[in-house]
Amino acid sequence: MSVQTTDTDILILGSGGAGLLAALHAYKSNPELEITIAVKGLMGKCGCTRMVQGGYNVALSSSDSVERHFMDTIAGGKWLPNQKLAWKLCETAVERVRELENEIGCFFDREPDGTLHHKAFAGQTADRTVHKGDLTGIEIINRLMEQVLARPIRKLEEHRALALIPSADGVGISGVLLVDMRSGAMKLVRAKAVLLATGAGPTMYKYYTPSGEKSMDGLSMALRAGLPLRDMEMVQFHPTGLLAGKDTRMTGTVLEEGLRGAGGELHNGAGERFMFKYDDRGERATRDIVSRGIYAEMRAGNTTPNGGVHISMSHLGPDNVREKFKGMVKRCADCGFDLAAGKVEVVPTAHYLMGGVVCNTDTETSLKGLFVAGEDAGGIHGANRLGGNGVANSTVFGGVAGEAMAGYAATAELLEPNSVVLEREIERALMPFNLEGENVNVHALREELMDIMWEHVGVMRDRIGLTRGLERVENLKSRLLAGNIGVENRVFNLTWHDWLNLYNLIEISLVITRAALARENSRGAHFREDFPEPGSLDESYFTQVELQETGLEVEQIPVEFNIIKPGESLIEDYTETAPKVQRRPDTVGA
Amino acid sequence: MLSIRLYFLQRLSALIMAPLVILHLGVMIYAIQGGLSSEEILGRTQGSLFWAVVYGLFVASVSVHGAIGLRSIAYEWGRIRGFSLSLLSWGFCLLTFFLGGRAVYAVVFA
Amino acid sequence: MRAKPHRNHPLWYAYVVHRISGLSLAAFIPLHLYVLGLALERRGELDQLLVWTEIPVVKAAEFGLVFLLAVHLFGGLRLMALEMFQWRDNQKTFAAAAASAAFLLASLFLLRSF
Amino acid sequence: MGDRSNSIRVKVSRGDDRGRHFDEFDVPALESQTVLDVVTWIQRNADPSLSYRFACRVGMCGSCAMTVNGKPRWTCRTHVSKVLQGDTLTIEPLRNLPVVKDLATDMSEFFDKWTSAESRFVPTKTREDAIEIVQPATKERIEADAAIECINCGVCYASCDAVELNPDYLGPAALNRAWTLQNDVRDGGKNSRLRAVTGEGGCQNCHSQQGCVQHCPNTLNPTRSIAGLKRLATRAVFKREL
Ligand SMILES: Cc1cc2nc3c(=O)[nH]c(=O)nc-3n(C[C@H](O)[C@H](O)[C@H](O)COP(=O)(O)OP(=O)(O)OC[C@H]3O[C@@H](n4cnc5c(N)ncnc54)[C@H](O)[C@@H]3O)c2cc1C
Ligand code: HEM
Ligand code: SF4
Ligand code: F3S
Ligand code: FES
Repeated sequence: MSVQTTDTDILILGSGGAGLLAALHAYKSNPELEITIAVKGLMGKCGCTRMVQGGYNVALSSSDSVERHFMDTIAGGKWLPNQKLAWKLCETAVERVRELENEIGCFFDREPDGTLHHKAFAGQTADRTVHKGDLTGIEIINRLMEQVLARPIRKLEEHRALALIPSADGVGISGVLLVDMRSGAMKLVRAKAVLLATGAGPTMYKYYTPSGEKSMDGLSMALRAGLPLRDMEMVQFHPTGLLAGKDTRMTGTVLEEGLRGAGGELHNGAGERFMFKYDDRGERATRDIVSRGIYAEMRAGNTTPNGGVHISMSHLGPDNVREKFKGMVKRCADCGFDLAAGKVEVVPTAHYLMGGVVCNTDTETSLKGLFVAGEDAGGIHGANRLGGNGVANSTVFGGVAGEAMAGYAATAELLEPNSVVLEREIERALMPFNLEGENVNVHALREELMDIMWEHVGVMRDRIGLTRGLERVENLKSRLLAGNIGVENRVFNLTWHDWLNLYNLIEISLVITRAALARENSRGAHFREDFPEPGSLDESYFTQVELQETGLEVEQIPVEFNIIKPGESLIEDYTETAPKVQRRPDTVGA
Repeated sequence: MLSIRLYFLQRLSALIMAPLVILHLGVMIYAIQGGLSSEEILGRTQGSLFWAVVYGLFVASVSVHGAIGLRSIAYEWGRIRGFSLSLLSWGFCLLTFFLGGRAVYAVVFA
Repeated sequence: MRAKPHRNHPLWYAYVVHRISGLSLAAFIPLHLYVLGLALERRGELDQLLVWTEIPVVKAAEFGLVFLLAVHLFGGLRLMALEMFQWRDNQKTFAAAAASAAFLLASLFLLRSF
Repeated sequence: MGDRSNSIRVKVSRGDDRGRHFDEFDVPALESQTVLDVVTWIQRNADPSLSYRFACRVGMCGSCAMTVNGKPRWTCRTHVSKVLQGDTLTIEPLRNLPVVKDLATDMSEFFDKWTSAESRFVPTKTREDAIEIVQPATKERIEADAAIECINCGVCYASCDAVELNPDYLGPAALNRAWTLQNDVRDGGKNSRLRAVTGEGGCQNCHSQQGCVQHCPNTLNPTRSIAGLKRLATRAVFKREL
């Protein structure tokens, strides 16, 4: 198999917040270096950073501090975060937001007096979420994209990364195997430093919020390259995803959290308002609790026609709702739903993966020359991510990675690729054309995976279900490999990419399931019905999964409390559960 | 195809023409009653500095304005580019200016 | 005539009307000036031409020309107002008003000419 | 659409700029169904070789724009019932851009023009500085905000005759973005940007057709922004700065 080979100094995979900031920082650190961004879609127009609605957490308001942001992040993460990473996140976010405003041009919303507006976000003890209306992500990513387009940075759009190729001697990374999706040609881009910033994305669930092209590619590539993944059982569900049947891509997309904050009610199939059965705060309880409440109703069969529950806003006055939630009402209306006056079916939806590749505070991984940032990186959020910490994470560590890579690439050499791995990966990528057997229906298998993960590895878990899930996913994998896709032309062949997506999703689903089986307690996003207690905080551990000769190996590694220990606090009077902040209902975001 | 200066000139000439055209149309509506004759037209205009200025300004503006307008249309609808495009607009401009100048001379001074 | 769907909205028609009227005026005005210029040498010929203006078909054509001039004038003023002043959201109303005013003016011209 | 029949006739444009034709499909009609879902259904169930582009699926990324029954639209947020004519749907790639394959266009020139309009922020401060005080009620901020939420979907670009007929014309989206920057009190690139947007393909090439306003899915108003640029340009010509 022939591959076209090109060389570059720094290769960045993905153009979300992490990828674009990395490019800008690398360029600023050393404009002499050749920087290449390869991305699965169009530059800046794919991935989840664009989809950020709520906003960006940063300790800039007078009532806030980096210490407080840090405490909230640790408490929210149920003591599992890597504290050094969490600290770096909170500390650097301050500089990063100033950079985004002052240098990149993001124009965040202001208070009437002209200072930045900070809104309240669930689970936080200060108002710290900076935003641009409820389309913060569009503002951030468009401004970043403009800056990147204006610089001599090489773009490989609609180039999908297929595999990380280690060097022949195994000491570091030599480059990345990519496919040019428009022509179907295989390309090897050799690079001194490579950034993995493909944004994970738990799209193997029946309902999911992330951008449709994301499919855990980065984590799957990292796994195959032998890198350890941590906290993989931690999948965050958002309680109110739109439910409109399995045949529409709208299903799973987020209805913003503010709807519940403003007094939106959740009703089950019988029209009963059920959330008070599960929590005193009713619909205003935290994401995980509301998700579990809804899930419990669904499992009990108290469902609406499509199998979810209803969110109802009309009692607040349709005109009032229309005015307050203009964007949401319009979005629903475009798709045929009346949010203001009617009821809309909702369901918990997979939103964010806390787990990811193990890295240090300079974004270095265990493979020399490979860096990781954004949702692909693990350890920053522990068991739960605070709303607003996602985009902070990708932009903060993207920038850090850019500088680190520029430093590294200045002295590093290009390495010879391991040709065995290269051949194997090319062969793997071409399997959907070459496998013998009946045509496989990739989509039917994807739906089956989504059902399995939702049923067995979803909002609530137990040993029996997880074990069953594991078997079923493994079985699914063998069926995926039992035939080809029946399309030969490789040019812009979405079905081929659906196959590759599914392959990666299956691999990571297995990892998630294994990690979930290994954690026999309930923390944050991970809830085990057979082990509902959180376990001793002092003996907190995180899970780490690695692919070895023998298959997936799961380890439990004690969390290092190198900044604070459970029971301690960096600030006075800190209560772990957020006090009931008096917040204006319209300022609670997604 | 259209430089910002040409754009500016087109708007400027339009602004100059607007009141002139309104005036002209007004007079025409008033004068047309019972048909037009050269006597009538010339009676009004002959030797009048006012009409000389009105028509003079109009002629100057319309030759510029029309030339720029044709330039856009020729470029976009006629796919005419480069030298031919300039030739066309200059041609229109000079021709109109010449014919207009002659007409003003005829109706005012001759 | 129906435009392609993406063009089928009032302001696109306003644009085409402005363009066609401008184009027609650009064709007619030099001719018009030429005729007036005849007054210089051959007064008689001008009168002969002016006699033409009594024929109904020619009157209708004149109506057309006045309409073109008026519609281009008002449309042009609309465009320049749009470009120069604070934005107003009722653009379609303005375009309709410009067209109606032009039609009125031209009709007045036609009525007076009988 | 009370009595919609239970299937839709869909004509889909296939091929690229070297040759295009229509393929026809019968797609089951569903209650919740966007145009993107129709395209997806075809790729999943009828013809796995169909190419198209999407990402966010909720109107944020602007990847999914296509021509639907002749009009440019974001397909992920266009409910079929809104565009159905009889029981047919004709789906083509976005106009005014080269076609990569089937329904996917090459948007490079759209973004190249964005860049050549200098539609990017030029800093006057650094990350070391405090964040600029900008009162939300000021005229400039209101003006900038009005045009800022563009998702660069290219729908306006596809609807504009000036774009179609004038290869240099920067187009509504790039100019709309430039206008937000001319109103951004923090920006330091205004002079140079004004030159960029009044160059060969500049704002003066817009004939205020307003197809862009008509079709922008985010209800933005590029005509208004372009008019603002023309105003700035006119002033600059007056002052002999241009
Ligand atoms: C609907 C929604 C709302 C959210 N709201 C908030 C919020 O309010 N606040 C907050 O803090 N966080 C929020 N998040 C989370 C946040 O958006 C993400 O955590 C963050 O943006 C991730 O950034 P990233 O750069 O790591 O990944 P992304 O922005 O997802 O970018 C990943 C990039 O990698 C590319 N890619 C993927 N696979 C490949 C491959 N194989 N080859 C090449 N390129 C590839 C993708 O196309 C994309 O360009 C939200 C997420 C969603 C989905
Ligand atoms: C009476 C006052 C007039 C006004 C206010 C006026 C106004 C305008 C304006 C604003 C435009 C620019 C349109 C655009 O760029 O989209 C224009 C274009 C044009 N005008 Fe006029 N105009 C007037 C008279 C005339 C006359 C007398 C002629 C005849 C030569 C003329 C011919 C044109 C042409 C050919 C165009 C180009 C049309 C296009 O590009 O679509 N105009 N006019
Ligand atoms: S202005 Fe509107 S139509 Fe044009 S690219 Fe932006 S969002 Fe799309
Ligand atoms: S459609 Fe085109 S002509 Fe101008 S008003 Fe919009 S850019
Ligand atoms: S898929 Fe993102 S706008 Fe339609």
